[in-house]
Amino acid sequence: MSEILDLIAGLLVVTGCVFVLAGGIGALRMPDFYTRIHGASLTDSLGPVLVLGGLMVNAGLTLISVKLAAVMLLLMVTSPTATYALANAALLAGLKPEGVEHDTTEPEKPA
Amino acid sequence: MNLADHLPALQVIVPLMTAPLVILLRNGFLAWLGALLASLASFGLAILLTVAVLGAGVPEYAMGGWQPPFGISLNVDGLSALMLLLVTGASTLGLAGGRLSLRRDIDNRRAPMFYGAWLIALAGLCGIAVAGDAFNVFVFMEISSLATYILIAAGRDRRALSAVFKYLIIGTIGATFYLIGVGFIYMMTGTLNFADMALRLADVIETRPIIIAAGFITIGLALKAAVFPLHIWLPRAYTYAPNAVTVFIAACSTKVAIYVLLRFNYGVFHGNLLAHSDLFTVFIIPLALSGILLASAIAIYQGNIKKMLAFSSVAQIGYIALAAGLATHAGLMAAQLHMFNHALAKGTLFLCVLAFVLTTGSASFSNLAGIGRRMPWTMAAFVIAGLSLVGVPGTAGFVSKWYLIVAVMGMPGWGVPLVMAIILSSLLAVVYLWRFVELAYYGQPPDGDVSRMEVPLPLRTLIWSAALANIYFGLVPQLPLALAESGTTTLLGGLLP
Amino acid sequence: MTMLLIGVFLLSLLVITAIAIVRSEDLFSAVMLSGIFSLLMALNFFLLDAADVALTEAAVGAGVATVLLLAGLRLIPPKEAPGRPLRALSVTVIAATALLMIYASFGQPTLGDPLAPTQQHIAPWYIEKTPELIDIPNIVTAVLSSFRGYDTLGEVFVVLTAGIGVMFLLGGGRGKPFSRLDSQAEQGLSGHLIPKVMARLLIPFILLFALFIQFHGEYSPGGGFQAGAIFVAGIILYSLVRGEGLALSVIPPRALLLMSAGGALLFGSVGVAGMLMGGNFLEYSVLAENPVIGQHIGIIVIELGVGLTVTGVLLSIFHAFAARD
Amino acid sequence: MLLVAAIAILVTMALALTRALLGPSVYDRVLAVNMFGTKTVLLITVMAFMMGRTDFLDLALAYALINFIGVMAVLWFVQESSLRQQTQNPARDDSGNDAQ
Amino acid sequence: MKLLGLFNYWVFAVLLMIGLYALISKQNLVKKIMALAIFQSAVFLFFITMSRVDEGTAPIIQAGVANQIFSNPLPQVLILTAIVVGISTTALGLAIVVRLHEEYGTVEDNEILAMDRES
Repeated sequence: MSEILDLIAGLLVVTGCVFVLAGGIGALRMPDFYTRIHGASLTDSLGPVLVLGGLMVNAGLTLISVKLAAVMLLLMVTSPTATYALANAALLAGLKPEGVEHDTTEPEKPA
Repeated sequence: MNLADHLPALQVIVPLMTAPLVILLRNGFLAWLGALLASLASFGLAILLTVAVLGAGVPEYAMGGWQPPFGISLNVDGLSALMLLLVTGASTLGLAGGRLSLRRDIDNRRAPMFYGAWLIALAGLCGIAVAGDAFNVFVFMEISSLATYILIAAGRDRRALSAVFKYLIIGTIGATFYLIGVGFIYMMTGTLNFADMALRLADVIETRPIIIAAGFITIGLALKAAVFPLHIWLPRAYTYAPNAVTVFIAACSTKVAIYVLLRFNYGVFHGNLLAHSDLFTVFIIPLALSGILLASAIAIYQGNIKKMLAFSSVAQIGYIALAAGLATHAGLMAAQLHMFNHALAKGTLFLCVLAFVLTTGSASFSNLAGIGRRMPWTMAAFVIAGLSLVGVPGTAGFVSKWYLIVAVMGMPGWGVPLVMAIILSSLLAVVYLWRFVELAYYGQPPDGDVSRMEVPLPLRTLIWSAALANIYFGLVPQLPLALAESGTTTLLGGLLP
Repeated sequence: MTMLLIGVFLLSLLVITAIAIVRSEDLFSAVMLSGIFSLLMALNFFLLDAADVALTEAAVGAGVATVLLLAGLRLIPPKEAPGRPLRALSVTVIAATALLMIYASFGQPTLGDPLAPTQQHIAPWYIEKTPELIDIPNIVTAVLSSFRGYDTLGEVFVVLTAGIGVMFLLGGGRGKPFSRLDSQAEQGLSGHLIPKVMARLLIPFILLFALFIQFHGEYSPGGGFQAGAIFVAGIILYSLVRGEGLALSVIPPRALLLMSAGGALLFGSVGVAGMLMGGNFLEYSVLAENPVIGQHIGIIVIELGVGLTVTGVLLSIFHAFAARD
Repeated sequence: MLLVAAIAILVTMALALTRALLGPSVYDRVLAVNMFGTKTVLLITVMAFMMGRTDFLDLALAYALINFIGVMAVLWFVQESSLRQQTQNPARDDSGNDAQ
Repeated sequence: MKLLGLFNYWVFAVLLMIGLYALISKQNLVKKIMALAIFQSAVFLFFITMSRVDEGTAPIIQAGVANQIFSNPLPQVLILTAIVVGISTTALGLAIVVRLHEEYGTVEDNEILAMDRES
């Protein structure tokens, strides 16, 4: 039984890590702000949930799990809110998505 | 509860605890009165402590009942008592004499904040003087520095703000350097208590971190003390601060940094670091000498009396550093006496300047021409304090100059050139003071008006008592001598071979 | 070993961030990077087994300092003027000092050396005696509020002084600068529905959490200062989404001043009480029949004082900046 | 398992930091800071498990809260400063773009 | 291993000097304040590095766990105080910068200096 739980926990954590990494790569490699926020925000919700879920499975039904659940809940609430507000602010301030005004190129690399 | 046992703690907590009460007041006059009473009370406590030090001595005070080195201790010896007298005296002088001037500088609404900051600065400086713990010194150094920034920023001129920003940056760098030095010592000894540190340093002496620590502490505190060439923040800060604030900080804030430097270099390092006294001497004496000469020379070219006196302060700090750098008994005596006497003279001078500005409205030379004829009493006091600054026999300044020359003569090989330098710089002091005195007595007032316009009698009395103190301590220097003797004994105490 | 390598990686990121802060010409970016810098610093503290410090650094550096810098940045030009060329002398001096310090480091005990003097003297006494003399699990809190309570008193007064200074300089707390509170610009984020709803959901939770940190500080990382900072963060969130005026009507400036001064006085009066009851200043053991109980009482009360002062001062400072135009 | 997670999070942090350094717009930086904050919370959790001090999960909670408030403050600042710029010179509205 | 054990101290030295360099060379006053924060953070790192001990854990006694080794609480206490001092200095400095901007209309050190010289 405990091996199965460990396996599930490991699987959840590793899957979560894949999402987390994907989000990081997305935020770095995507061509403009809106695609970047798309890449970062979705994985920012799923990745932590999976990782924390894996840790909860690992910890079993204890106070630790309750705390982990609180962290998870908080992240699930705050992360999308922040993303929404950020995208909204960017749009209101007049930041245009790439390709609307000009063609898709890599953002210029600073020195 | 026996009050006498708690004197060291009360010295700090009386002004500290009055400050939150003062900021809650809504009336500028009441806030001033509260601050003055607290300041007077701590002056009284300082006198009681001095009496105790000269008598049976003051036992170590363990904060929270935890014995050092686990808890924080307060230690009071002759040197601390000297500093406490200076700090509380200058604060009382500034507050008592500054009422009229401060009422102009600070509007009634913000006055409680100002006086609260004043008391916190006072408590911070007292806290440094009694602290027996290296980190505690840092905390109280920051308390007094932050409060001093507020006091200076209260100046009416907008240049006060740019001056205080520079002071804030340099002061924080200095304090952080000090903290790094304390960190290195802690790393090698595991303790923060001064006495314990001195004992445990013996095992790890001459290791690289300790040498680095000595460097950081010396530079950090030299920044705070405005030892030449790290003085760049001082002249502007003194010049643009409110006049009453200048009376307070010019007399004591840099001295407290020198006090900590002495504590470290003699109480902690000396006798441990074998080559330390030589290193210290070689490092500090050229700086001190160039400071004395250059700052005195620069003072000659100032067109603002406050700025002139500020540069003179840089030069005087040079004297103190020079005397302390000699690392001899006579040198330390001279350094402590000069701290006391210079604070007395500078406090009086700035108090006179406060009176001048109160009646004429500006501290520039052009505006003060002929002031000697319009304010003869104040100007006479100014001349007395000026003579003390130069070191004329019969004044307090002479005593410390005399000790300084005796100490310098004891230096093999260096004696004569150093004495020449001291005499030269005293002549420079005569020159820059004479420039002002001449202008004050023979200059033509800007509007041609030569009628009398003295400041009110209470302020005049205060100025004159300060001026007479300069003469009194010149003729009867027993008190500062006894304190300096006691301080020197603890500084060198037993650690010198 | 793993932890050591993670530490090395985090520290390298820290250095890169520091260089980026110095190089960036846009002050806003520099503030953002400062936030990252603080988070990295806090992670390092956590890794170095300093949970209390990690919590404080996160609450202060990433939270309060960022908000303060932003509130200040709002009032000044956001760009740095093009810098002058580097001065060779200062660069040389600084590089030489860094090399000297690295050279000196070879005489130092390495990270985690159990034989280092710091681990041999004094610290073992605290660790050994805390359960017996003070009897609380968090040794950091024990040292902070009892063994070195005098330093903490000083710390409270440093905070109070900063508050006095900002109120003195910006005239905050009373009168004029608060007159513009109803204007459009001060309405904060109230135009955004989702953040507003979410913030209103979270604020009670944040305030409760702050109270938990305040009163659980003897058992877990935390204490008055951290609690105050988190409490302030909650109120700041409120004033961000609801506008300055409403937040101020919740806690008027005069009350903030009373809190700031009252907290410091509370701390001091515990010390004086120790004196009146026959002990030394800040000696809590004499506050009750049983010295350990006395210590508990003293620690709880002074932590409360710290929390009050920190909350009052940080809020006053934030309002003084935010209400300025 | 925990080690893998820690390494993945550390790499992601480095990537987010790179984004914060590159910019180019203000919003990219805010995005990076937000990401960085979330990853910090995760890393604290994972490290608490690695050290065996799961009682420090409170810290993760505090970090999550502070991160949220930080992002909100940033948005408030951005909004307010763009509002200011618009009232000062209504012609410009590319205030968000500060490509280096 | 020995070298890695000193890495923290090197980072401390480098951060300290980055901060000091920025303090000297940067003209913008807000930048100076940020540099001051970096400068102070370096010292925090220095002290906390001293507090760690191998096989140790944070100095909070866990119920029911015996024979724990704790890291040194004293530097942590000192740094808690120092962090508070740091934020206080930042706040006060920032308030001065805001007032300077109101009085001079700029926050560049050299421009303020030039205006001071004129008056």
